[in-house]
Amino acid sequence: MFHELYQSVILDHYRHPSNVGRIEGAQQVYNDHPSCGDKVLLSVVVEDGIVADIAYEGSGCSISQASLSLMTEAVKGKPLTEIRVLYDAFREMIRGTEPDEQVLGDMVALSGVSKFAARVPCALLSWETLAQVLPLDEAPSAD
Amino acid sequence: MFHELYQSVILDHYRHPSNVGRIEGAQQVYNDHPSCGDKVLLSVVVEDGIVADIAYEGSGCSISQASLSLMTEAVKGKPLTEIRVLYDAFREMIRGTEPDEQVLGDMVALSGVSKFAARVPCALLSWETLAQVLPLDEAPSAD
Amino acid sequence: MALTADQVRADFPGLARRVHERLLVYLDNSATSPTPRPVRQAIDDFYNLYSANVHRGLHTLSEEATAAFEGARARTAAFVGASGPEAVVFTRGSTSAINLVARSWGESLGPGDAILLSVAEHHGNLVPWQMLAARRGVELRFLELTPAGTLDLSALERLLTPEVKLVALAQVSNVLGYELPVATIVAAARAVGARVLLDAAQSVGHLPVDFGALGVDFLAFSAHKMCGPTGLGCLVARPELLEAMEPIEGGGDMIVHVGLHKSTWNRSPFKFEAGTPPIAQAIGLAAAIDYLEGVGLEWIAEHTRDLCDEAAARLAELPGVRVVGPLTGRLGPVAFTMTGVHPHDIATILDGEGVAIRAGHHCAQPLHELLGLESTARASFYLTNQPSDIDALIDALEMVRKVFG
Amino acid sequence: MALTADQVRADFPGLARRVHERLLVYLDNSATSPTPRPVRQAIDDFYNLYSANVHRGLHTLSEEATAAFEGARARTAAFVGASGPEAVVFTRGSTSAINLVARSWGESLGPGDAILLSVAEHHGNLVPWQMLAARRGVELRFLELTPAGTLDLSALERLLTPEVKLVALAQVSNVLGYELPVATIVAAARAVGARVLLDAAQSVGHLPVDFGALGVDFLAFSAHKMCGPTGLGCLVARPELLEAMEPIEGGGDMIVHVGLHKSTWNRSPFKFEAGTPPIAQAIGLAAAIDYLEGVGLEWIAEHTRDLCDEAAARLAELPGVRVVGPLTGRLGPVAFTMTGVHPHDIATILDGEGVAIRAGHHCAQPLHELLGLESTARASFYLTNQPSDIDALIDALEMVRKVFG
Ligand SMILES: Cc1ncc(COP(=O)(O)O)c(C=O)c1O
Ligand SMILES: Cc1ncc(COP(=O)(O)O)c(C=O)c1O
Repeated sequence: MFHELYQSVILDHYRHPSNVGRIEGAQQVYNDHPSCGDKVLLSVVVEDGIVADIAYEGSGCSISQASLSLMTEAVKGKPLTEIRVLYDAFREMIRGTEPDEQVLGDMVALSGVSKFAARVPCALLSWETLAQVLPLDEAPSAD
Repeated sequence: MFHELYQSVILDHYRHPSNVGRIEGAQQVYNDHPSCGDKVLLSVVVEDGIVADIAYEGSGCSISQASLSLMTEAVKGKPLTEIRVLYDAFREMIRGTEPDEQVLGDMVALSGVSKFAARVPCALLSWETLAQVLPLDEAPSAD
Repeated sequence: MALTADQVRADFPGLARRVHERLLVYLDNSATSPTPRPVRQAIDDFYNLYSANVHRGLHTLSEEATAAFEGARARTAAFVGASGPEAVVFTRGSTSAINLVARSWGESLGPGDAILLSVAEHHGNLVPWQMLAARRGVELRFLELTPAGTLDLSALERLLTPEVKLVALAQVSNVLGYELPVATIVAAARAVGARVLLDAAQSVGHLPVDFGALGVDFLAFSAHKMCGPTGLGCLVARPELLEAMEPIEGGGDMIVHVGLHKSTWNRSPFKFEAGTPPIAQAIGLAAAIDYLEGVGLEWIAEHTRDLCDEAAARLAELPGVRVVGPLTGRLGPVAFTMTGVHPHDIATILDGEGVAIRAGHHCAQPLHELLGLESTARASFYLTNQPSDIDALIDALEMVRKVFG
Repeated sequence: MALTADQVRADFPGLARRVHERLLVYLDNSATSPTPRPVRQAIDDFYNLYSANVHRGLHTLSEEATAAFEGARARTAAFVGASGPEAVVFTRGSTSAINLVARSWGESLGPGDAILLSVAEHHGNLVPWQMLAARRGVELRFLELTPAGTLDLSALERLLTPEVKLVALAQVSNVLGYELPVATIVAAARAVGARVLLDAAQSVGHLPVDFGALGVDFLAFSAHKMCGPTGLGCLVARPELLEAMEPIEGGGDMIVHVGLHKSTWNRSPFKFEAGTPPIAQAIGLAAAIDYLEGVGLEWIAEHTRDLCDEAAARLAELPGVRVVGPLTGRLGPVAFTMTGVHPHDIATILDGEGVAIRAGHHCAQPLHELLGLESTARASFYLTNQPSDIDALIDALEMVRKVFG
């Protein structure tokens, strides 16, 4: 069954999410979208500029939850510099730019969201929360 | 110069009003229409059920002032029972009923007001004020 | 003359539009109703032919506007069985009307006083009282729900002590859809001397409502939920209560005399309507009332109840679907959930099929938390709906099940 | 491209109507402006095609309504040079916008603080401050008039002491028609740390207004005075001031989380917009802004100023007629009196000739008392007026003279 928004990748991640849980001793941040009730508690372990471990506990719609699952898969083990590229590419895609599957991988399944204005915040919740832990919005430092 | 509302009788009374003044020792009542600024201080002397004397100090538009002049002329020297008849007839006329000149005399000059909803209160100010002094709204008592 | 939904729908040409290449099936009436042609025409005539300010105007356009505006007030008063136009205050909406009571009448309350609400109230009939409680130290009490999802009135006697100065309840719940037994509430409130405010946002224009006969003290409703325009609501109140209340906003029209330092207030309802009022909107409301009376309030209520009964029954039969609130006796909204599918996903997929429903907490967060739900899906029915809309809803939900497996 | 009033008038077909068998000459624009076709169309399209509630809606109609409504906010922000949509709060009107500042921001003031107004303020920019003064013990101070009928700024230094926390003035007086030298006021206010509120009811949509460039803190205006719908106004404010202000009304949309007893507030501007907002009205305002920009704000201001100059000059030449306020430099309203004829009588006779003017105190009672006048007659001009309207006014006034001898 094909649906512009509900790609099977999204439904798979919604039904069988990756990286669910809470990491003791990790940096943790809570975020929610009160108007729709989506919630997340994100745990992130950064070692030597690399996201060594990441997990989340969340509740909400398929889009927000699949996005959390996909995002955590995508950033786990990656250095900050690469994550910044993903972050920018993801936001570009959600804004409606044709996505680069080479860069975004499975996350392109979320590209349909750009046509559903009301669901855009759902798709962004994951990355928005990550940006509260990692300095994704800052220009990369010189070193 | 003919105008549906501004009959010459009205303009005459506006320019040369009757019964202007204040009667010391008389019953006095102040009334106004704040939204348009019409004001009146009415003095009434009742003796043996007859309006023995009446006068007013007022300011406002031609309709309100002419109506005061006409009303005071009409009720002066009249018994309360007759004034009630005038009062009812005047209000009927202002509501749009064809007036009876036999009853209302010069006051029929104000009949045009019924077609100018915004000016109806101006025409009624005089009688409304008189009704605050005399029991015009009550059913006549049996005696 | 048995009216059909088809005949009614002819007055709403916009409803025949398409959405995602599907015929629109509008099932979000509890949020905002569609607007029939005569209402649009009345609004447009004002803007085109006699766009003028009201009161104190001595020219023809202003007199026409004043007559239409004040006529709309009288029309509204008659429609809801108020004593007269002096009982009708025009506000921005139901929410604003309730806030007006809370901020003006409510200021007479203080510590030791209580207000009785229910856990199912719309935020518009809850947050104003929370703000009053915070300001004046008033206690808030709450009626709870029966397992069937209506108000549990068995607690009424316990909760409705003489401390309670006001009972404020929705006449029709915008989630659970139940109709409040107003007579029972009013009798109980009277017994302890409490005032009654009816949040009639979902009831006026949906069933016959008679302020006088109900015996309540305040009634609040919104024009946009009863085929009228946005930007307008009404507070209907006993005139003696309005007279005793202080105005909240100052400005033109609400005054008698203005000095540089002190002013005196006009009589109500004008005292509560500072500034240029919502003229076109009031005129649109009067046209909506004419329209609804033309269709017939009894017909509308019956028609809506029938659709809700059928929708609830058919929804309850779908695997994994749970109707939230009673299965019968609903007037308008039918809320539901579907196992394994978030209500937002239901709404998005339904939209793809042309079926417009709402998903969320419907401005009733406490109710949803109490039910252990983050949100629900809600299909809501009104005079333009027809049985085939329920078919479309059920078909689309089967599509949801296919997508989500 | 030199636009003519004729071309503009084609967009207002209703103005071509007759009144008492005469062609209508509408000279009551300061009270409410006429509404051009594109604004009527935008409003009607909403009601017909996407009559739906905004925010949180997941279906197409609601998304369209939300996009149009929030788009209107952004359009409004851009039009008045605000920092962005977050600076624009939709209210019922100018009066409501000013009351919001008085009731929220104003609560931080107390004894020892002062507010500087002028004797020429509209009740909508006076009574809210009187109510605040009564609540909080704040002092009200007043700028007076020069003999020419503009604000006497020579007293500014004396009145504008550090006690003054707010200067609240009309940008264009609705009686005297003068334009406030905003830059002078803002500089003086800044020097003592006072905030500036501009009552722009008669200026936004009448001349180019740039909130940011003017450097004021609050700006209030009404849609119905700028070719837009009734029932809508705007408070434009510095976002940091809005963020610090407490909401006045509680309900849906203004909250983040609602519990039974406690709730948390949404960010501004939503914090100040409890309940369903004036959706169709905001959409109508955006259409009005598009329309006015299409005509050109510079053209409108120039056109209006020219008409006022000519009208004032010709009125002043009539025997017994006195123009109230300056003879030149007016933008919109031209107030006057006529010896021996009450302004209400002038207005009634003019109406008989098809000429719509206003008579009364124009919601500026203190000004009229100060001038020793109970009321004035007021002809007010805007984009649809043309020089022949002044001829009609003058002819009709000659008729008044004939009637009253
Ligand atoms: C200068 C001024 N301020 C405030 C107002 C009040 O506007 P509204 O009645 O639309 O609230 C007006 C309208 O007459 C005005 O002219
Ligand atoms: C029961 C109830 N009360 C109050 C309201 C608030 O109405 P408005 O948003 O028009 O002010 C609503 C609207 O959703 C409602 O359903």
